Amino acid sequence: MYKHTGSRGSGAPSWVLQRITGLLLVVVVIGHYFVMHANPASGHTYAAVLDRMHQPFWKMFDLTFITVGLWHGLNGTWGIFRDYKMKPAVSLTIYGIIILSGIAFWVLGVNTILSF
Amino acid sequence: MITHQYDVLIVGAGGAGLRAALEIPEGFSCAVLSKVFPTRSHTGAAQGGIGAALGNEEEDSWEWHMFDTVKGSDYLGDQEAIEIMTKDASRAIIELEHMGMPFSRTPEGKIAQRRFGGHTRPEDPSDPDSKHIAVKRSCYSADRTGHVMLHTLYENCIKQKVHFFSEFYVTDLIMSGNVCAGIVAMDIATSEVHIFHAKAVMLATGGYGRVFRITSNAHAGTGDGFSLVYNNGLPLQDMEFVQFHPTGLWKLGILISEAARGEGGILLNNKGERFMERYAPTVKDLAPRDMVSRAILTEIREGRGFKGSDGTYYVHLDVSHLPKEVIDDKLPEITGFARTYLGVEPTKEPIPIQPTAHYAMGGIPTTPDAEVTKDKKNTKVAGLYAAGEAACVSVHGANRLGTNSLLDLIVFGRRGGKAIAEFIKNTDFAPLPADAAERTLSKIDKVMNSKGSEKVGALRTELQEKMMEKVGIFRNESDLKEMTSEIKSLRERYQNIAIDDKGKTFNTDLIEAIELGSLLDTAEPIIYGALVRQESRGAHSREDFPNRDDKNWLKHTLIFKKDGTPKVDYKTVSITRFQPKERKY
Amino acid sequence: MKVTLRIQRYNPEKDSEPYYQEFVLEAGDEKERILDLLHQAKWKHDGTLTFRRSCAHGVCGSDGIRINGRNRLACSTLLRDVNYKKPIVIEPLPSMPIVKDLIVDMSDFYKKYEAVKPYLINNAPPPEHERLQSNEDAEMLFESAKCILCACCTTSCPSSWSDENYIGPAALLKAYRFVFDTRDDAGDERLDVVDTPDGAWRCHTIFNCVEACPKEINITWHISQMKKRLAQREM
Amino acid sequence: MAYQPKPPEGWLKTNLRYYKHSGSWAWILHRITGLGLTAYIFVHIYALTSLTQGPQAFDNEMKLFSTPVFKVLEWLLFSLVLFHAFNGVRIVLVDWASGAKNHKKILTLVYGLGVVLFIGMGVLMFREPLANMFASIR
Ligand SMILES: Cc1cc2nc3c(=O)[nH]c(=O)nc-3n(C[C@H](O)[C@H](O)[C@H](O)COP(=O)(O)OP(=O)(O)OC[C@H]3O[C@@H](n4cnc5c(N)ncnc54)[C@H](O)[C@@H]3O)c2cc1C
Ligand code: HEM
Ligand code: SF4
Ligand code: F3S
Ligand code: FES
Repeated sequence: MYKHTGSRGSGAPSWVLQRITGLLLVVVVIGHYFVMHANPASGHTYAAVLDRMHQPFWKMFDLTFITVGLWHGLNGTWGIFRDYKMKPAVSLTIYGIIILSGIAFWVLGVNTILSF
Repeated sequence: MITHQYDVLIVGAGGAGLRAALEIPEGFSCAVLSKVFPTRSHTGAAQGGIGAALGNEEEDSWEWHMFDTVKGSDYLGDQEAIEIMTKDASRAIIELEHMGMPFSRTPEGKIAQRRFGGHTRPEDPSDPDSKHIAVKRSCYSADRTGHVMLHTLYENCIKQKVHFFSEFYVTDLIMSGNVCAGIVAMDIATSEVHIFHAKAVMLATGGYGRVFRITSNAHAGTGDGFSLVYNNGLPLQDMEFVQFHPTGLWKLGILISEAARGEGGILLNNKGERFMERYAPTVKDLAPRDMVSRAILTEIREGRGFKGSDGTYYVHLDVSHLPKEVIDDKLPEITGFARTYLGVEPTKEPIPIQPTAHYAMGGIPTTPDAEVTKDKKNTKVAGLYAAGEAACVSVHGANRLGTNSLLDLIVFGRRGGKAIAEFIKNTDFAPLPADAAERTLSKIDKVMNSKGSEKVGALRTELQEKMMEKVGIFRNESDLKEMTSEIKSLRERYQNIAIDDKGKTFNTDLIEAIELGSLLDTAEPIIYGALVRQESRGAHSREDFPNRDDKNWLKHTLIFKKDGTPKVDYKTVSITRFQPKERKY
Repeated sequence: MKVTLRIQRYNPEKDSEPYYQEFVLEAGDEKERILDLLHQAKWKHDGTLTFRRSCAHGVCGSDGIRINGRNRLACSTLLRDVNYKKPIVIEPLPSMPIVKDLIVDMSDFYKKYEAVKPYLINNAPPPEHERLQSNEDAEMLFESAKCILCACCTTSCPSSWSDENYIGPAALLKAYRFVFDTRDDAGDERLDVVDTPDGAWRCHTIFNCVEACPKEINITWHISQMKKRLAQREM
Repeated sequence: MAYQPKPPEGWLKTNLRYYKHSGSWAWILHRITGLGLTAYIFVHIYALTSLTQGPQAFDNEMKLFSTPVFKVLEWLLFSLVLFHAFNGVRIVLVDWASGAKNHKKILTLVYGLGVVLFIGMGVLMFREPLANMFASIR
């Protein structure tokens, strides 16, 4: 039975951000791919990676990737879960897992990048 | 059995019913019953437009509109009512606009208008007797005027919180002496019979197109309202006047609106001639519908039609010479029909068309306030109202002009609503007879338990085909006489009908059986009216009496059922401003 | 020409589960409507076959059903639009409660329609004449005003399959119809209704609705205009 | 009520049985690739923590990732990225521009561009083995 749920629980900000982060990611992810994987040596050897890790530009680049990528991916995932009707408890748990894992992996990644 | 009580009951959620419902003031209970969900009513099929002398595009006046309507009606329309309608038209359209109806617009942002069959103005406005030429009087919304009007009215009903009983089939009127005390209806979803007790009942049940084989009407257009009245001993007026619209899609009857000709489309025979030039030299293809339909049939009879794959005939409606923008912007829907159903590309080739049963000029006799009357002295039936195509006010007389029906709905729907609002203030509920639902219950019972051999579908097809053949565009005495005995035998066979579905849930088999009863009830007065009227007037064309006969026949017919057989009476026509003249275009 | 309809049947008074029944029917040519064939099945073979219909030419919206897996109107789908060499599968609209055979309970659909306040709200006293509106502004509404409430769109939308509370494309289209009407004053009030996770934001531009709409309305475009309006309002 | 409405079919069953056109496929693929990429980002972040454990640990790990199997997987992963990225742009165009009026054309573009870049990347990634192969043929 249809029930009108909530009023103006605006989804606008997350919807706009999902799109902006997506557009950012086009540059970031495809750029990342070309730099890291097009040439095996530049992505797969410690020296080459370390060299880039010391440059502020690439530091920023990687930080952006991690932050924006995680946010976009997890917000997208949460969006998927929201599509399926669940009991509030279940949906709260999933929301919790998403947020916690997001923070945990963000810290992990930032720690890696900033340790150089 | 469930009994409800409402101050007002409106049967039918088409344009007329919904417009009336909007007039019931707060504080009074009102319910609208409809056998289909309200927006599925057939008003939604109207395409071309709604007439009013707004004068947004060309100089116009309600008096010219009135003249056209009177002339179009072949002088059988009641001029008092026609005056009311055409005078009120502009206000009514503007009211629709204020309700939110999305109209097409002129460059200045006013409601756009276009030409339509039979709507004219004097070429020289200072001289009303000068030659009449086509005028832009039809207000429209592309070619979906009825659709947006129906939706706008329904939307306003939601806004006003009107109560709907959707998919309820009304089976009977409850008469308490000369007073209507309510109705009996069946909830289609459960087959349960409900009694609705009311102070006032309005019938706005639409037309009966499905009496004929080729029709532009919906499957739901089975004339239930006519049958309700007829079976309660009340008269039906001018039933012989059946409008055949000239341009139905060949074989299917789906309507190609007059708007196609209003925008410049022309009719062609198999010689490529624009034959309407011969039948109506001034307005040509925009002559009134009865004339164009007869012209098409005459062309076909004289061998100038096209023969189709199944042996039936058609002529061509050509819009291919019109600019593509006109076709796309102003006629998208109807050209779409040609594409979808016949596989014809109207921008390139002509559309095969044939006349199609379209509109009931006759119906339940009412006053201009939609009060149902029961005899030639216009004695009112207290508490009973009718409006829309089911009613006969009569503004359309012997032939309706395009765009005048939608206008009829909103003008007389509103007036009826207002009259009801006044009536219920000082009226109490009439007592409910104990056996109110008896007839309905026994009818349902009989159909459900019958072991007869007749099938609904077959019997209906037989009726439709015979009506088409013998009571169609051209009629004559021998055909009609034959039809009177034919209808008797069809009625007898109907008593022997049986259905497959014995369930209670959404039993459309049962509904169709009851609807067939309505079709038979409606066909009878059509046939009798056509038989008694020994003249040709408007849509009624007798081969044996080819001329109009004002001396004997400038009067309405009233047909009653008495002791099971139809009886005829007559009523005078109100003539106020325009004396009958020969009808030439 | 013989064609076979494979029709999903369900009678709540007898059956616990829907099942399929095949009808072998006689079709004149490939311009025959599916509705004509359903009628043939009902009138000549089995009177208990139940479906809604009225206008028979795609203007009333009664006969939305699923034909060979997609939502369409029985009266606007001709034989030549489907592969009639194989049995044509006829089912009720998906994800709706089945009342009987091809008839579904539409009350939820109508409730969603009513939820968006589908009527013009303008509290200013009306002028004596029509409210002026440019033809361009009027035409902005025409496509959305074509809707016949057949529910083909909403019941084809994957978002509505997984969440019955999703207001659905038809209601969103109706909201557009009034939000973008220059004569309407209730923009905010109505936008609030669709500005929820169950409202416009649940549309993932899947286009099933557009694909299904028999009136060829580009519903997704209309929803996108509304999303933009909602986003602008929020920023 | 005399009838018992049947509850709706499960959403998954309905999804599987409903007719699919290019737009529905795009949505399904976008979902799957989105989830896939999200999962991959987690793996990726975790894998790269080895960087902090010094060259030994990292190079050890990279040995695994440099095997032909993983390189091909890496390449295939790129197809997910390409589809999701370009289709993402398509969604943005649909929502923000009037892309809804041309969504099918844009989708063709998405696939076209994706295939071109995918092959391009393949050539870049495998240019050495490819060169060797061509050399041996010649
Ligand atoms: C294809 C077509 C095009 C047309 N174009 C135009 C045009 O351009 N301009 C114009 O002016 N006119 C036009 N007309 C004529 C006009 O549309 C109709 O005459 C008019 O809409 C009838 O409206 P109504 O309200 O009387 O009835 P309808 O709209 O037919 O509604 C009848 C209502 O009664 C209900 N009902 C019937 N029987 C029962 C029952 N037993 N129990 C319960 N409910 C019942 C139905 O459910 C329905 O709600 C056109 C007609 C057709 C068919
Ligand atoms: C490369 C450029 C990218 C663009 C342009 C992009 C764009 C988008 C857009 C617009 C959406 C919203 C879809 C919707 O609301 O229906 C989306 C959803 C999603 N994205 Fe991305 N994205 C990109 C990269 C990524 C990456 C790298 C990941 C993984 C980390 C990712 C994971 C997701 C997920 C899980 C969803 C949810 C899918 C859904 O709702 O069906 N995206 N993306
Ligand atoms: S938008 Fe199209 S598919 Fe949806 S209800 Fe309206 S007409 Fe039917
Ligand atoms: S199918 Fe559904 S997700 Fe949006 S584009 Fe149509 S409403
Ligand atoms: S019967 Fe009216 S839309 Fe099909």
